[in-house]
Amino acid sequence: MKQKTLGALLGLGLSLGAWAQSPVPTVDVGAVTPTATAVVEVAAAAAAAPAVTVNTGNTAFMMICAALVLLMTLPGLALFYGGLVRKKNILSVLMHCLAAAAIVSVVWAVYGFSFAFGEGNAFFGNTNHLFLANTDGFNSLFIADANGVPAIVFVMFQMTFAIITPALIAGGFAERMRFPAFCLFTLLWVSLIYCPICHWVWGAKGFLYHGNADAWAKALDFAGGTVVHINAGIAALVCALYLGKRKGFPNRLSPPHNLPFAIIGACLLWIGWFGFNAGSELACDQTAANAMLYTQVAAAVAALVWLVLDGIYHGKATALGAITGAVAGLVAITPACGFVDLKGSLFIGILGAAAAWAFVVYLKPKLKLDDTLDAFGVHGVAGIVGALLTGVFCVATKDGMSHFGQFVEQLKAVAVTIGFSALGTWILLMLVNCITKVRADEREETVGLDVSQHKESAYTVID
Amino acid sequence: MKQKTLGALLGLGLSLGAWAQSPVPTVDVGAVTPTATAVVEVAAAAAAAPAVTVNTGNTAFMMICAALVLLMTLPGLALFYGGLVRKKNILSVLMHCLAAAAIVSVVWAVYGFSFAFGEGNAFFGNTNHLFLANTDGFNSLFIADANGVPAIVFVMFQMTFAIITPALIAGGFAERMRFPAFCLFTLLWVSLIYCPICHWVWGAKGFLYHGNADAWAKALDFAGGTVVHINAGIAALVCALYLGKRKGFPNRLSPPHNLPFAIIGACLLWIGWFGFNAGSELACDQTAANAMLYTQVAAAVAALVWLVLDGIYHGKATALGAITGAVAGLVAITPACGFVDLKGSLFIGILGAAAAWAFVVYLKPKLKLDDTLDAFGVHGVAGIVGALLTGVFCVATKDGMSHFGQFVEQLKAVAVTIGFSALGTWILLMLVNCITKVRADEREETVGLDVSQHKESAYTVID
Amino acid sequence: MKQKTLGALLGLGLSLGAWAQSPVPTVDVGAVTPTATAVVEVAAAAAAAPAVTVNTGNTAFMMICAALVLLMTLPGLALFYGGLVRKKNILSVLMHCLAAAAIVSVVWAVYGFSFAFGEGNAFFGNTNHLFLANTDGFNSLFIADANGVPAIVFVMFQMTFAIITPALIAGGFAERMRFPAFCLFTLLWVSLIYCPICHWVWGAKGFLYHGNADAWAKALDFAGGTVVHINAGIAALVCALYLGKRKGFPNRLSPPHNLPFAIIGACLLWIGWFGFNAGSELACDQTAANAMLYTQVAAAVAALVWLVLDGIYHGKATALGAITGAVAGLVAITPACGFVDLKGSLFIGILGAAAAWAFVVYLKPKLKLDDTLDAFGVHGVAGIVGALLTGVFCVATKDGMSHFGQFVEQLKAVAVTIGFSALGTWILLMLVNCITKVRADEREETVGLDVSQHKESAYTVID
Amino acid sequence: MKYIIAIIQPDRLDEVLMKLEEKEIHLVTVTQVMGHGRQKGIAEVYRSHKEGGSLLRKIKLEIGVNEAFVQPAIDAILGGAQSGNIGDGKIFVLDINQCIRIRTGEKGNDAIG
Amino acid sequence: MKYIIAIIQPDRLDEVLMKLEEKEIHLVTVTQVMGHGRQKGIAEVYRSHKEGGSLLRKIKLEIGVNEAFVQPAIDAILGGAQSGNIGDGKIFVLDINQCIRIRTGEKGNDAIG
Amino acid sequence: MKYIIAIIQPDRLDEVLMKLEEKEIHLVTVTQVMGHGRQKGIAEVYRSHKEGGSLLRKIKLEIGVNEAFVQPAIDAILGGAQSGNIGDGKIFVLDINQCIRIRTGEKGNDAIG
Ligand SMILES: Nc1ncnc2c1ncn2[C@@H]1O[C@H](COP(=O)(O)OP(=O)(O)O)[C@@H](O)[C@H]1O
Ligand SMILES: Nc1ncnc2c1ncn2[C@@H]1O[C@H](COP(=O)(O)OP(=O)(O)O)[C@@H](O)[C@H]1O
Ligand SMILES: Nc1ncnc2c1ncn2[C@@H]1O[C@H](COP(=O)(O)OP(=O)(O)O)[C@@H](O)[C@H]1O
Repeated sequence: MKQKTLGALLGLGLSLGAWAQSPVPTVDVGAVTPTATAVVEVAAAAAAAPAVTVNTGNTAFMMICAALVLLMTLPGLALFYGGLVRKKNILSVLMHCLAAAAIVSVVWAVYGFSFAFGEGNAFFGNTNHLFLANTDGFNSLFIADANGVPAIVFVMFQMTFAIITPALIAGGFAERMRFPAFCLFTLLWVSLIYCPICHWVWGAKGFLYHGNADAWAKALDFAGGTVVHINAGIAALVCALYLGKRKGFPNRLSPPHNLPFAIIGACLLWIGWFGFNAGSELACDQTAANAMLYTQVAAAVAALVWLVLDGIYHGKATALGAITGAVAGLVAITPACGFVDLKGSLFIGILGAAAAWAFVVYLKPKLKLDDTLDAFGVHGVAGIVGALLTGVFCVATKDGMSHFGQFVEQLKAVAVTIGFSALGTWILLMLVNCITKVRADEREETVGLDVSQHKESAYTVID
Repeated sequence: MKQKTLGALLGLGLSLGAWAQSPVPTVDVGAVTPTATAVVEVAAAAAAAPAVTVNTGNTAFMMICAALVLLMTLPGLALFYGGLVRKKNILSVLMHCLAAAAIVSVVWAVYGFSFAFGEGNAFFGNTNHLFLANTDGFNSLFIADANGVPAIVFVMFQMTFAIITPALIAGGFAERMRFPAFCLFTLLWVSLIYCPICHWVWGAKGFLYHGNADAWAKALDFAGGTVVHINAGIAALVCALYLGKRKGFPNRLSPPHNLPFAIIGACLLWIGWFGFNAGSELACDQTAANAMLYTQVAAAVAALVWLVLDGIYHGKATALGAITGAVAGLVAITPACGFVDLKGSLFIGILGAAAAWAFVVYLKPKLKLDDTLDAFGVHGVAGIVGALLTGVFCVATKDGMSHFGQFVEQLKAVAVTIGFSALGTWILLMLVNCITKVRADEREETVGLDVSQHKESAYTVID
Repeated sequence: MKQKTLGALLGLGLSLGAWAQSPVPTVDVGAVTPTATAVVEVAAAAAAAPAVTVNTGNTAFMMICAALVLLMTLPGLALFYGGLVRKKNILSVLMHCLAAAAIVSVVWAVYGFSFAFGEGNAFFGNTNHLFLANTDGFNSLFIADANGVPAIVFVMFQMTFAIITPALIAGGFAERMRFPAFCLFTLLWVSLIYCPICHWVWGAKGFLYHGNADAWAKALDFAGGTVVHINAGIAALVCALYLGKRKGFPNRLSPPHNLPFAIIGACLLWIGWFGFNAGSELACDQTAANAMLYTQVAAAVAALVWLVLDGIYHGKATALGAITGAVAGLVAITPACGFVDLKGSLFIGILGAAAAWAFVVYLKPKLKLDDTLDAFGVHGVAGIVGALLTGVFCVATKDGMSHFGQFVEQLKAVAVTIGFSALGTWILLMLVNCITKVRADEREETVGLDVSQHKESAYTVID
Repeated sequence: MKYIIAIIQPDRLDEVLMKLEEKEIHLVTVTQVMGHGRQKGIAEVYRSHKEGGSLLRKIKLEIGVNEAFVQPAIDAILGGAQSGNIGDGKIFVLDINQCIRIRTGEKGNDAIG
Repeated sequence: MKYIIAIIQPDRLDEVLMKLEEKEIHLVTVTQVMGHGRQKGIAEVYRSHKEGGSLLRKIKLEIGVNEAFVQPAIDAILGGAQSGNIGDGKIFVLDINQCIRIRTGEKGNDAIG
Repeated sequence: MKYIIAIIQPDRLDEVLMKLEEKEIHLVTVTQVMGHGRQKGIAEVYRSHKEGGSLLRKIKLEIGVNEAFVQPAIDAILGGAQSGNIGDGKIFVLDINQCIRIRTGEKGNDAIG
């Protein structure tokens, strides 16, 4: 009898151990009662084990992923944007990324993380983690915990998301926003727009978090389609509208001053995106692996779609089109990469790129909208398409609801994000404008923001 | 008695477990015979363990390595090549890398992987993995399996190899190939040349795979000397010959338009190569570690060799020489890095660079060969040298055959690769040329491929 | 009785196992004498286990970190420096990084590692590891060992540190040193200055190594504040003084020829620094995670400090200021990142940047010192501030000495490093100058080092 | 025949070219130049190093025209480039004593247009 | 003394310089310029934004010569740059009334060569 | 009015501009050019490909001045640019027959300065 139980117990311990890769203790149950105490102690220890041990594989993976996501902003996005503006404005664009990284990093450590991921309630985080209090060792609040990843790694990983989001918005107001206004805007925006939305979608009690049993909308957002891309895309659109057109738009625009820079940037975005998407699994497992492959496939097929559409519409496949398509595909697959299969990733890549192309190349000129670097056209449009299609192509819907039901959940989350981001951004811009002028004056814009905002020129003419 | 065997069994289980980092079960051997069954069960479980568990360390390593290899192409190789051409052609070169990445990624997921790694026979893969069928979880077909690395990670890792190979060929036809022809050529070449050779050299039943007991040639190719570098180098040579010289060659050539770009590209190739070489171990172990160090040493010594030869021949050590030498060294060590020791890596680096230098700097001008970016001179020549020397410097030959015997095996694999790649590439070029003109006409070449093929200019002149 | 010991033994084994993540064997001590032998065998195996097993997570982490640190030099530092010089000198600066990487890699493998990390005595290493002898598998000499990281990975990781240090010095003599002299200087400097200091601070028996019970100064230097940054900064200062001012200094200086390059470089330095600082833990654990986060926070706050000071002093926040500040913060946190908490990292970042700013922007012009790229101003000054503040903000002092006591230990290490580096560098420069002229002559300097030293131009003017 | 050299502000180029087209003046050569003038630029700073900012980006236009087109060309340039601010630039008119169209070898007044 | 200004196609530069050397004309100043002319370039596109492509890369040569060398210079330029296609460019000849060699301070005809 | 064109070594620019300022000549247009001259550059090599190095970086100055300022301008240029080495460059003086200040439309001698 006893022996049987023993066998079972061992089998269990074994698989458990295997799963968490933590040492499996076993006890001599042959030697009966007297050791009862010892047994208990040990058993307890065993149970606790997964929680108290660092899983070096998962942790290494997450730390590298965090570095990759930071690479997306510095210098990925900086170059992707910087190469597309005029010579006289590239530094101002690079500064948008540098300053965003600097400001948000400090904000995040001081209170941002606490506001976003503090347990709090359905709408707000709390102040339990100000100055990263209660983030030593492991904290079951953050899923990473179960994977043997220290809470501080989760803080770092999420920080890189908080950095890239405001940086993305810069695409909407590039070449005409004053730097002091930018800094203030970024500070306020990340605190009052990003943190809340992040809490809603990923916070344990967030009302849009699918992991939260009593969420209002159980939306699937694997790596930040709503939190990052739709949010930033909408904010960029609002900024573009609030700031108005650049001088000479649309008749006297200049072409990108350095397309190779934009292409280098796009490539680094692509590479870094693996950290963004696969890393969002918060562990190095089958799902993370799938997410990486599907990310690659969606980016690739999206690039092809844009090339074909350019070929048909412009007569030639353009390099700028290739990278714009790839980015659109990456944006579209972001919320889906952990929930879909190969088929899904192909369709999402195709449709995301097609939608973005239709808006950017076809519709935008008619709208006379000066979204300088198409932050909305790419991140907003492809982001929305991706978020919605996640509901259509996800392999398993939440709580086995119908795909239509899931689609509706997605829709709810997207709508809330759009509404809040749009309204909030507009209010913040008005607020900032009361404190310091947001729009560069004509002379500043004419001589270029590099000289007028930073007293520097990117390149020498005479050497 | 029993006790003894038992002790042994434990010792075994222990080491086994240690080796695969899987938990080690132990059983109460105090309670004798009756539990015999239990013992068996558990032992079985123990044996099975490695196969069903993700080894997070190995998996994290392989996923990052895949990202590093993609970094080699985007933007590494793109910049290495792009910086060396004329201002008016850089975008076309960058597009070769971008389009190759996009096309091959989709091909690989749809059928390429299946053709290359499907068990099949000595010559071809099969269709078992179309659309990545049978790649969920683990698949003992792919060695990665034994290391606790999901099959899908292997698919992703190999995809990045399939991407860079056609991109490398671009060095041979840069500045004069029409883009539509390039796309078609890449599609056909990766399907009909790369996949087969990949299957021969790395497929479980490939006739050049040293791991295949009844292979025709037991050639050692750790990370792709034949599959990637010789293959691409030869194809580039054929393309250069088929397309003919550029207008104005050799008298009216322009110098590299942006050497710093080429140097950035070379540096990223160097960094990414660690993923390429160490990652080819498909696990993060002693061999992977050695491969990384030997890769570094070979690249370094090769760079020094080129600098010295340039110094002697040109009177100065050139920056372009430094990076060309480093790449030659990286190419040469690729097939060897997992099989040799420090001494071997030093010699292979030296000889690989010396051979490439002799061809590129000394021989090529005499041949009046217009291999635009020396894809053959560097990847072909150093690749062949490295592949052959692997037989000479490998620490352990296959099945303990003599080093001469191993050298012959290497020779056979190299010969087959050269023959197939050369013939196949020529045929494909003719085929493509029937469908769409391969060579840009004089006007397209004069105004530059950027404008004529993509309707874009890389840089603005007036800002 | 027995049972009690058993419980203890199990508890111990458990924690031990958890700590080293190696499988924990347990033996039936209930079943008495007969199996004694078996027990012994196994126990032995168990004890050995941690040493003989590769911890894939830690190893993967360390290998990627090594790649990241190499990325700091190639192309990070190369671009950071290269973008700041004149068009006619950029290749010479890039070559400083490329040649340093090539030369040091070979030196390190052949004898450098042995001199630096061979056990030896308090002052020198030994020759036990020439050609990497005795670095197969694991070697308890190198801490990495205990983390299941093969010794060869430690060799590779440390190699990347030895590469970047001489490359950093280039900032002091850029735009005016002859290339042959540079190569010889680098060879001698890394052998005779870097290796000894490295041995003192990190060698098991080094007289500045806090891990060495009978060290003369138990200085805390987590990731190389003294070994790398103070050392390189001082050497750069000496080089600047020895070589004298550039032609036209200070009145006819040119602005940076390509600030975007400098910014790309700074971003890659930032990313790579995670490998530098977190990797210095030699394992992927809580400390490594903290080091990464504190590195990020210090860099960010330092960038903000520089922006604010520039804003006050120059009237505008400059892009060059942002990246210079970030690098200063990264330098300052380097020795501290594994010993301090969030508060400490914030203060160190702020003070490090403030000190560097005061020297570079305010003091330097008064000194008429031509430290071309502020290698001393940034790495020297911020390095010293960081090393000293480590004693002030470290959470736990060495052997629980007072923070003042620790501060004194830090001071001693800093003083020794400064003295040895300054004296040694000066002597080497004089030595080198006897063999080959160190300073470029006026014509070489006027036409630019690219053409005069390397017979190349970085860019084409007419295309 | 006259050779008109005009230095203008970079952001006025499109305007001027448009105006010239209106006057049927299609042939212009454009060069990026730096101007040292009365207009003082914004001083630049690079760490401790200050740049005078005395050289500003300008555009130089060169137009070879027959007498009849001299005034129209000047009017077009003034029309497109005049902002009334310091830095607007200058127009210089020089004599040409021969002009050849490379394509055809034509000479003189027929060649210039 | 005459000042010859020639605008040519970029890919003709080497040819023209060679031809000038043959005529013993060694001293030339070369500038990268953009040409607005009869020749229409390929329109470029950047996402939704279309560029006229009305400015094309050209090379400008400036050569100061003595009367005796004017015709040889013109012949050399025509010889090297003429392709018969639109876009070949122009040659302008202006008068110089003084020339000084900076190195020596020499003046006039001796200084120009 | 005269149009002074000077080709000088790049590293002499600041010197020349300073000297011109001393002579109260504030208005100058600067262009980056390549010079093909007697001075032979260092031949460059790119792998197997050798570059003649026959084109060297130079700076071109253009200065429109009234007669009274011609000699001062020449002196200033010689003073700042003369090193006595091959490659120092040249000064050319051409006639201007009209000058207009775009900002104000002023003409002639008042416009030039
Ligand atoms: N006499 C001149 N010679 C050469 N270039 C001139 C001359 N006058 C003006 N320029 C060019 O025109 C630009 C504008 O000159 P500026 O003095 O600012 O214009 P304004 O005449 O409106 O005061 C100058 O930077 C210079 O490049
Ligand atoms: N009258 C002119 N003034 C200034 N530049 C001219 C003139 N005529 C031609 N050019 C230059 O020569 C280039 C070629 O002109 P284009 O009209 O194409 O040549 P073609 O005379 O063969 O028709 C133009 O782009 C322009 O830069
Ligand atoms: N006659 C000329 N026409 C055009 N450019 C000239 C002429 N003479 C000199 N230059 C320019 O001046 C530069 C210096 O010429 P070089 O012959 O080296 O000077 P030097 O007169 O001192 O021998 C040349 O590279 C060229 O750009």
